[in-house]
Amino acid sequence: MSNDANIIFERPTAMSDRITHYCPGCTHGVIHRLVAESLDELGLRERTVGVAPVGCSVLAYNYFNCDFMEAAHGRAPALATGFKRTRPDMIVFTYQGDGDLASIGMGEIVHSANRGEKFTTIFVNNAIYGMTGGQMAPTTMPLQKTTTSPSGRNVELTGYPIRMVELLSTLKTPSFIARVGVFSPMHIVQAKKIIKKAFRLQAENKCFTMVEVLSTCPTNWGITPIASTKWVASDMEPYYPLGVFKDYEEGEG
Amino acid sequence: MSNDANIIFERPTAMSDRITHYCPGCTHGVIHRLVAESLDELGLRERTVGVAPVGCSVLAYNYFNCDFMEAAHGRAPALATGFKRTRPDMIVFTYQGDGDLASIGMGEIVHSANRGEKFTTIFVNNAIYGMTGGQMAPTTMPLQKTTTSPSGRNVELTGYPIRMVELLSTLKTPSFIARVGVFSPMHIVQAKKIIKKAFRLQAENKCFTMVEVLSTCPTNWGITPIASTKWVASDMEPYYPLGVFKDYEEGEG
Amino acid sequence: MDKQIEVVFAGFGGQGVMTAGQLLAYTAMEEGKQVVWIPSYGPEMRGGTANCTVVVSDDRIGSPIINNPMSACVFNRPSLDKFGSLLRKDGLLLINSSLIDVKSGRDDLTETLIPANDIALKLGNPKVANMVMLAAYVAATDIVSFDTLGGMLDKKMGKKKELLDINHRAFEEGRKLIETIKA
Amino acid sequence: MDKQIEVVFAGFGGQGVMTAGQLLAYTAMEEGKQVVWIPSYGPEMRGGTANCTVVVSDDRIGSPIINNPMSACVFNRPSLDKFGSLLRKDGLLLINSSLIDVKSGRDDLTETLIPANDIALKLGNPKVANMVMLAAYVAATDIVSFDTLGGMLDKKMGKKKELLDINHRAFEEGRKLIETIKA
Amino acid sequence: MPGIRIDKEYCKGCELCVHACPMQIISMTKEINLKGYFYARLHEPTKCIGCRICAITCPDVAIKVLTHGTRFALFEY
Amino acid sequence: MPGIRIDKEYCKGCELCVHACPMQIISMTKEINLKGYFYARLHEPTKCIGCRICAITCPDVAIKVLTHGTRFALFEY
Amino acid sequence: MVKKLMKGNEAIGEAAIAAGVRNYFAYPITPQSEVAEYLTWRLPEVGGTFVQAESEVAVGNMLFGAASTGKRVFTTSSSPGISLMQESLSYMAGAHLPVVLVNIMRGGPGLGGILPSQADYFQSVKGGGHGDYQLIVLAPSSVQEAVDLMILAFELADKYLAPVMIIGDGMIGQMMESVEFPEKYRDESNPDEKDWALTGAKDRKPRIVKSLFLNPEELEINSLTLDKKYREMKKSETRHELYKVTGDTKILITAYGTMARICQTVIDELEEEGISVGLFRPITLFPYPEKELFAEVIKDNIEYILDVEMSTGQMIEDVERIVKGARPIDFYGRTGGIVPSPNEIKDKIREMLKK
Amino acid sequence: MVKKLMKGNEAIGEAAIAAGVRNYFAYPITPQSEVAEYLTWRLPEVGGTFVQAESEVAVGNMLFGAASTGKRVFTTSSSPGISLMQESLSYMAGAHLPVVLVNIMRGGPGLGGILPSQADYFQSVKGGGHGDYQLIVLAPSSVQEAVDLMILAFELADKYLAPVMIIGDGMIGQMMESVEFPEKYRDESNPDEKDWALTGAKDRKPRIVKSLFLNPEELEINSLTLDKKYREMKKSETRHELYKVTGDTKILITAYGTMARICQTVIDELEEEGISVGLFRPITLFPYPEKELFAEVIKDNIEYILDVEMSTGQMIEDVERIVKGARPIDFYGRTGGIVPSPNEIKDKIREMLKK
Ligand SMILES: Cc1ncc(C[n+]2csc(CCOP(=O)(O)OP(=O)(O)O)c2C)c(N)n1
Ligand SMILES: Cc1ncc(C[n+]2csc(CCOP(=O)(O)OP(=O)(O)O)c2C)c(N)n1
Ligand code: SF4
Ligand code: SF4
Ligand code: SF4
Ligand code: SF4
Ligand code: SF4
Ligand code: SF4
Ligand SMILES: [Mg+2]
Ligand SMILES: [Mg+2]
Repeated sequence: MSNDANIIFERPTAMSDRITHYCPGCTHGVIHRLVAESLDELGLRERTVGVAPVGCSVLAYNYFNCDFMEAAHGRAPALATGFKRTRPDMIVFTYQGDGDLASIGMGEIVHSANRGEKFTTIFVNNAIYGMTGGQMAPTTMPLQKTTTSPSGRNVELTGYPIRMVELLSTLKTPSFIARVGVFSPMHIVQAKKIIKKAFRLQAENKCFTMVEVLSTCPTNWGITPIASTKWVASDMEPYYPLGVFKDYEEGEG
Repeated sequence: MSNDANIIFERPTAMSDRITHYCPGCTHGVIHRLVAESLDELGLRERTVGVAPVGCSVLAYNYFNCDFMEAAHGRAPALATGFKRTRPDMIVFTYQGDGDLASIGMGEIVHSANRGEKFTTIFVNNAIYGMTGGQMAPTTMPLQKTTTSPSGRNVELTGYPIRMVELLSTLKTPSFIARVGVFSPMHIVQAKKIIKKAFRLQAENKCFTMVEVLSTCPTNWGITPIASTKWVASDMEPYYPLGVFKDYEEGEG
Repeated sequence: MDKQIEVVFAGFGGQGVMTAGQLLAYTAMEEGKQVVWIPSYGPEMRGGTANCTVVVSDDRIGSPIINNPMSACVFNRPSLDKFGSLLRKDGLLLINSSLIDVKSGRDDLTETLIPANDIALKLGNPKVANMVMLAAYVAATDIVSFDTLGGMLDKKMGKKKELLDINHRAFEEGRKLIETIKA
Repeated sequence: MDKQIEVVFAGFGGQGVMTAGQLLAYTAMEEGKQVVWIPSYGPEMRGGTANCTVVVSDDRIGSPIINNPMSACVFNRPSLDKFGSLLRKDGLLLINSSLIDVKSGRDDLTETLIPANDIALKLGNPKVANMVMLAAYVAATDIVSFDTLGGMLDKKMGKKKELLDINHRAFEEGRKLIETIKA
Repeated sequence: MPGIRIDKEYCKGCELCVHACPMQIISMTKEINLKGYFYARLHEPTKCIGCRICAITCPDVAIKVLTHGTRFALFEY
Repeated sequence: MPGIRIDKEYCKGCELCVHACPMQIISMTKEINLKGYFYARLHEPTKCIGCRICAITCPDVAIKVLTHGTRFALFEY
Repeated sequence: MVKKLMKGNEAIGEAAIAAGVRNYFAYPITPQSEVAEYLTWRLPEVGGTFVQAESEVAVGNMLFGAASTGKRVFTTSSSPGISLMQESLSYMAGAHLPVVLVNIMRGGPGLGGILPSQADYFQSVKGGGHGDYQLIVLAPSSVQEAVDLMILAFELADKYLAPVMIIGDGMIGQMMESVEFPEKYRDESNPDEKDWALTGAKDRKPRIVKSLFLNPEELEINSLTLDKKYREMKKSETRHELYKVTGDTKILITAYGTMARICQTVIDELEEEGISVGLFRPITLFPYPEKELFAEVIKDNIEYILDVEMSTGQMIEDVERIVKGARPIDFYGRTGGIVPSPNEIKDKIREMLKK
Repeated sequence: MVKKLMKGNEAIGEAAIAAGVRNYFAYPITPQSEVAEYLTWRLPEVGGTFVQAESEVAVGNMLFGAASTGKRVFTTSSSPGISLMQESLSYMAGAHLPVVLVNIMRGGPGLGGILPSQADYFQSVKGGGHGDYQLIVLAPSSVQEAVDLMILAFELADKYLAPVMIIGDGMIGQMMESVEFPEKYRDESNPDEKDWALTGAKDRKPRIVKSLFLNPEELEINSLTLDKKYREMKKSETRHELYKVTGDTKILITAYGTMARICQTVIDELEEEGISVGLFRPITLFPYPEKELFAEVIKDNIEYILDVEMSTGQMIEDVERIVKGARPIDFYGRTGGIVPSPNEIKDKIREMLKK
C-alpha cells in the first residue's frame, strides 16, 4: 500500500488490480471492495480463504488478493465448512448470489448456519439469476419480469420472495445475521460497518456470520445503474428490511 | 367398511391390514392411522397418492390403501410437486422423518412450501435417524445420546435442534403449518383434528400444508414405549411447542 | 475338526446372539484360526430378529456369506423356521427348547435341545442364555478349547466380577449338558 | 457465390449484431439455402461484446462452428482485434469506421470501411447501424437478393411502420455505399 | 355394554394401551403371539366404558371398540 | 486542497459517481476508453471537498481520493 | 409442413409440445436455459406448466413424481446439472418410469466452461448413477434431428418404460437451423391405460411406483427385468447412419452428434483429394449399433478406424470393445469447448495414411 | 504388530487414522454407518473431528473444501449416497484434489436394497459425473486388504492429486476379520510443502483451487493434464492378483472384491475334482491391469474367460475390451444383494466345459 499520507481513499490491498468482468454499475464491485477493506482493516488477508460461487461472481477469485476456492453451484457453505473444520485457525468467507444461496444452496446455508460453522457468508441478493441471463430467482420480487417470468413473477404459481435473513434468524444456534444495502453512499458506509463486524466476530471465533446485501443487476433488470439503485430503494428495501437480525454479541444470537 | 353400527372404532379403510414392521410402541403407527382416518373421513382415499420417504416409514406404502410413490431420501416434496403439478385434481401427501425432511431434504421442503405447492406433508419428528440405527438428526435434542453423538449432542459443535415449523412459518407464501404430538390420547385427538384440516385445505386447493408430529423411537432411544412418550412430553415438547403456526384460513398464512 | 466350520447364531434382538458369535470368533482367532464374523443386516433387521454367522477355518476363508451353513444355534421360533431348512445335510442344529417347542422336522440333521433360558434363569440371570448355548455348541463341536474361551471371556468382559462369574457358570452348564447327552 | 459462405457479425451488446445475423439467415433460408446461425455464447459474454456467425450453403452444412470465417462485419474495436486476425486469407472485412479508426493491418483481406453509425445517425436513429452494415455486406457479396431481404424485414418487423421505413432506408444507404465503392 | 377386541397377532406388547386406559382394565398376558410378543388383553371386560382411548393410543391398530348402545361420544375424534 | 483521480481504464461509465457527488462536479466524457466506455471525469476540480462519496460509490474502484491537508473524516468509513 | 428457422433449444421445447408434453421441470444453466425461457410462455398457450425447480436434484425428483402420473414429462439441463440428477435417474430407471432428459453438454470436468463438448458420453451411456441400469441415449447432429429424436425419445420411453436421454453439445442448443415439425403427430399413449400409472385407487388395488425391494430375490427380479429390456433394446432399437462408406473406404471414422457433421466436411474435402474416408455415426449411443459397426469394420477395404470426439476419448472404449481387435483404432479429440476444425482432422488422417 | 478382530467399517476408519487423517465428513447410510459411529469417538482421541453433514451432496463439497487445506481427508458412503456426490467428484477431479472416498456398495438401482452388491462398477470406474475425468478405483477382497488399500489410497491421492475411490460390497463393511495395522506408518505428506494448498497468501501470491476455465484453451490444457495423469497411472499403478493360474488352467475367472474370494473357494473345490480353473483379480479397477490380463488370456492353455460379478454385468465390458476377441467370454452374475454361492459358479463352469 502506498504510504502517501495524502491518499484518503484507494483500492484496498486485499483487492487485486484486475478490471472486473462485471457490467457497468453492477454493485457486485462495491461489495467486493467492502469485503476487501474489512480484511485489510482487520489484518486478516494473509490467512483468509474466499469461496467463489457459481453466478456472476464466479470469477471473484480474480479480484481478491487472498487464497480462493471455486465452489459448485450453491455449495460454497459446504466447502467453507470442510475447510474451516480442517483449518480452524484460518478465516473463511463465502460470496454467494441469491440463486446460488437461496435456491440450489438452501440446504447447505441453513445447515451451516445451524451447526454454527465459524465462517462468514456475504449473500448478494440482486433478485435475479444474473450470470445465466436473467431468470427468476427465489428472491425475485412479485410482478418482476425475468426471462422465466416474462409477464412478471406470479406469486400464485411461484410463491413470494424468500427472505433468507428472516428464515435463518429462526435458528437457535447463536449467529450474526444482518441485511444491508449498497444503493446509496450512506447505505454503503453502513454496510461496511456490518460486514467488518461479521469478519471480526469470525476472527474472534464467535459464531456463524452472514450479511445479506441488496445489490443490483442493471443488465438483466434492463434499466440503468442509477435507476437500479433507485429500484432497490423503492421496491426491494420495503420487502427486505435492513438491519441486524441476530447479534451474537447482544445475546439475541 | 363394516356397517355394524356397534363398532365405534376400527381400522380405517384407507389403511391396509398388514402388520407393520415398526418396533413395539413406535408412534409411526399412530400417525399412519390418523392420516388414513382423515382420508376416509374426507372421502379422499380414491384420489390420493402418498409419497413414502427413506426412513423407518420407507415401507409406508404397504400400510395404506391408496396409490404410493417411493421417494429418494429427502426428495418426497419434489416428487409431490412433480405429481401435483401434473395432476392438480389429485390429493398428494408426503410422509417424512426428521432426517429425511430436516436434513437432506431441507431444500426441497423449504422451496415446496415457498412455491405454495398444494400438497400435505406429515413430518414425523422423532429426534433421531431411526432406520439407520440411531444417528443424530438435525432435530436431536441437546445432550441426547445417539450413535453419532455418543456422549450427548454437543450444541457447540453441532448446533441446536432445528425447528422446521418455525423456520417454514417465516415464508410469506400462504400455508397451513402446525405442530402436534401423539404422546397421549388427548394429544392424539388434537393431532387428528389438525391433520384432517391440512387435508381438507388441500382438497379445497388452498395452500401448502404441513403438520409436524412429535413421535417416538423407543428402539434407538433405548427406553420403553411408555418412557418414550413421557420423554416427548418432558423434553421435546418444551423445545418444540405445539400449535398452529400459520393458518391460511385465519389470514396469518 | 473340519477344515472349515460355519455356525449361525440366531434369535430375537436382545438375546445376545451377536455377542455369542463374536466371542466365538475372538476365541478361534486366539487359537490361530482364520475367522470371519458377519451379521445379518438385511431386510429382517426391523421386527426384532437378529443373527450372525461365524466361519472358522485353518486356511484362508473364501466366501464370507454362507448360504447353507453347517451348524446353527437357534434361540427362537422364527430362527428355527429360517435356519432349520437352510442347514447343510448332516448339519448340527442346537435349539433353545425353553422358547421353542418344535424341531426342524428334518431327519438329516443332528438336533439337540438346549433349554438355554431355563438354565440361565436357574443361574439367576436370563441374559446368559446365549452363553449356555455357546458353551453347548463348543462342547458339541470342539471348535475351540474351553480354556481359551474362558480366557477370552475374562479379557472381553473385564471389570464386572459378578457378571463374569455367572457367565462362567453358564459355560459350565452348557458344557455339562452336552457331555451328559454325549455320554 | 461460393458453395458455402460464412460471415461473422461482431460488436458491443446492443449494437444489433445478433438481429442482423438472424435477418440474413432468415433471408437465405427463404431463398432455399441451407443456413446455420450460431451466437457466441462463450466466456466473452460478459463485458459487453457479442457476435454471431451465419453459414449459408447450397449443400448440407458440416461444421456449424467456423474457426476461420470467410467474412466479418465488425462494429467495434475489440471485435476488429479478434476477428481481424481470424479471417481466412482473401476474406472480406467490413469495418464500422464510425467507431473504429484503425484497420486489421493484414494485406490478404478485402477491407471496406462503413461509417455505419454516422449513416444511421443521419437517418435519424443510431440503432439502425446494424442494417446499414448488413446491407453493405449483402451488396458486397450478393449472398441474397435485396428483394428477399426487404421482404423478410417486413415479415419479421411487422407492425411498426415508422421503424420499418427507417430500416429500409438503412438498407438503401448501405447498398449505395458499396455500389459507390465498387463503381 | 361396551367392549374392546384386541387382535393378538397385531399386538406388539408395547403396553401403551395398558397405560392409557382410564379404567386400568388392560394388562399383558404371559403368552407370546406368533411374532414373539407378550400381547395385551382386557382383563376386566365388564368395566369397559368404551371410551376408545386404548384404541386411539394403539400404534398397531390392534384394538376394535364396540358398543351395544348408541355410538359413544365422550370426545370428538 | 482535496481532489480525486479517476483511472479511466477502470471506469465503465455507469454514472453512479456523477449521481452521488454532493458537489455535482463529476460528469461523463464523450470519449471512450479501451473497453469502449464513456468514462467519468472531474469537471470542476477546485470544488471537490474530498468527501470520498464518489469513491465509495464506484463499483469499479476507479477513483482515488487525495487531500493536501490532514486525513478527512466527514463520516466514519 | 412449414420450415422454420429455430434455435436448437427452442426447437427442443417445441418438439416436446408436439409430442404431447404439457409438463416441464428445469433449472437454468448455460447453454440450455433458452428451453425454459421458451417454454415459460409457450406451455401455458397449450394448457401446460413449467416449474422452475430449486435445483437439478429437485428436478430429477420432480420428474419421478410427474412421470408417475402416466403423462409425458421431460427436462433439459447441462453437464453439472445432469450430475446432480444421477441419484434420481437411478431411481427412475429402477422404478421403470418413462421420462426424457436432454443434456446440452458443456466442457468439464467440474465447473469447466460453457462451450461445446462431448465429455459426458461415459456418464450418460455407462450410467452415472448407482446400480445395474442403463439409459437409452440418443445423439442428434442437427436441430432437425434433435426435433425428430425428441419425439422418438418419448416413444421409446413409453415403449420400454425407461428414462431416455438426448445428448447434444452446446452447438445443438445454441444454433439456429431450419426445422419442420410433424404436423399431425399425436401422443398415442393414454395415461388412463397405463397399468402402472398412479391415478387413484378407485375400484382397483393400490399401485406403487418404487425402486425399493428389500427382499433380495425381488430386487434381483427387478434387475433381471431391467436387463431383459436392455437386451431387447439392443436387438431392436439401434440406429446409425453411414456417410460415404464405399468399397474403397480405407478409413472409417466413428463420430456422433455435431462432431460427425464436422467429419462429413472432412470426408467431402478428402474425397476431392481422392482419399476415401467413410463415417459411421451412431445415433443411439445406448443401445450402441454394435453388430452394425462390427459388420462395417471387418470389410476388407477398411484399414483403420479413427474415432473422433470432443473429449479425451470416451466412446472409443465402446468402439474398441466392439471392434475386438479386428482393426487398429486411432483417436482424435479436442476438449474444453474447442471444436476440432476439419483441417485438424484432415491432418490427422493424412498422418495416419503415411504410416 | 497385533492382530485385531475388527469389523470392516471400523477397520476402514482406523486405517484412515493410521494414514494420518484427522478430518472425516459423512452422512449415515447402511451398510457403512459404523464408520461414522466409530470415528465419532475415535477421531477426538487423536485430535480430529467428524462432521455429520446434512446430505451426501454436502459431504462431497465439504471434502472439496477440506482437501484444499492440503491435509488428508476422506468420506465413506453407499451407492445412492455416492450418486449424490457425482457433481463434487467431477469438481474435485477437475481441481486436482487428493481425496479418498469409500463406497460400501448395496443393491440398486434406486433405493434397491441394502445387501451386498457390485453394481457400481460403471459409476466408479467410468466416471459417474460429467466431463473427462477418472477416479482411481481400488477393490479390496478382505478386511485386511481394505486397511492396506486405504493407506495406499491416500498415497495415490497425494501422488497424483486425484480422488481415489475404494469400492467394496456390504460384506467388506459388515464382516469382522482379523487385521493388522502398520504400526509406524507416517503420513509423509506435509500440507505446508504442497504448492497448491490454501494456507493463506502470506509472502506469496494467492492460490486458487478451481475447476473453472472459461477460456477453452485453458480448459483443454486442464483436461490434457488430467489425461496425462491417467496415462501415467495406467503405466505405473495397476495392481492385480493371480490365484492358481497354471499351465493347465483352461478357464480363467475374472472377478474382484469379495466375489473373487468366493471364486477362490470354487477354484479350490474344482481343483479337487481335477478341473483347473484360475483367477485373475484386478485390485485396481482404474487403472485396470489391461496388459496383465491380456497376457494371461492369450496363453495357449486358456480356452474360456468367465467373468463373475454381483451385478448383471459391468466389469465384463472392460474384460471384453481388453481381451479383444482373443478368447470367448462368458458371464455369471447374481444381483440384488444375492451373493452367488460357490455351487452355482461350479455348475456354471461345468456347463461351460460341456460345450
Ligand atoms: C449445478 C448447476 N446448475 C446451474 C448452473 C448454472 N448457473 C450458473 S450461475 C447461476 C445462477 C446465478 O445466479 P445468482 O446466484 O443469483 O448470482 P448472480 O449471477 O445473480 O450474481 C446458474 C443457475 C451451474 N453452473 N451449475
Ligand atoms: C441418499 C441416501 N442417504 C442416506 C440414506 C440412508 N438412510 C436411510 S433412512 C435414513 C434416515 C432416516 O431417518 P428419519 O428420516 O429421521 O426417519 P426415521 O427412520 O427416524 O423414521 C438414512 C440416512 C439413503 N437411503 N439414501
Ligand atoms: S449480469 Fe447483472 S449481476 Fe451480473 S455482472 Fe451484469 S449487472 Fe452484475
Ligand atoms: S427404529 Fe425407531 S422409528 Fe423406527 S420403527 Fe423402530 S422405534 Fe420406530
Ligand atoms: S375403551 Fe376405554 S375403558 Fe375400554 S378398555 Fe379401552 S381405554 Fe379402557
Ligand atoms: S397398544 Fe396395541 S400394540 Fe401396544 S400393547 Fe396395546 S394392543 Fe398391543
Ligand atoms: S470526493 Fe466528494 S466532492 Fe470530491 S468528487 Fe468525490 S464525491 Fe465529489
Ligand atoms: S462510478 Fe466509477 S465506473 Fe461508474 S462512472 Fe464513476 S468512475 Fe466510472
Ligand atoms: Mg442473483
Ligand atoms: Mg427420525
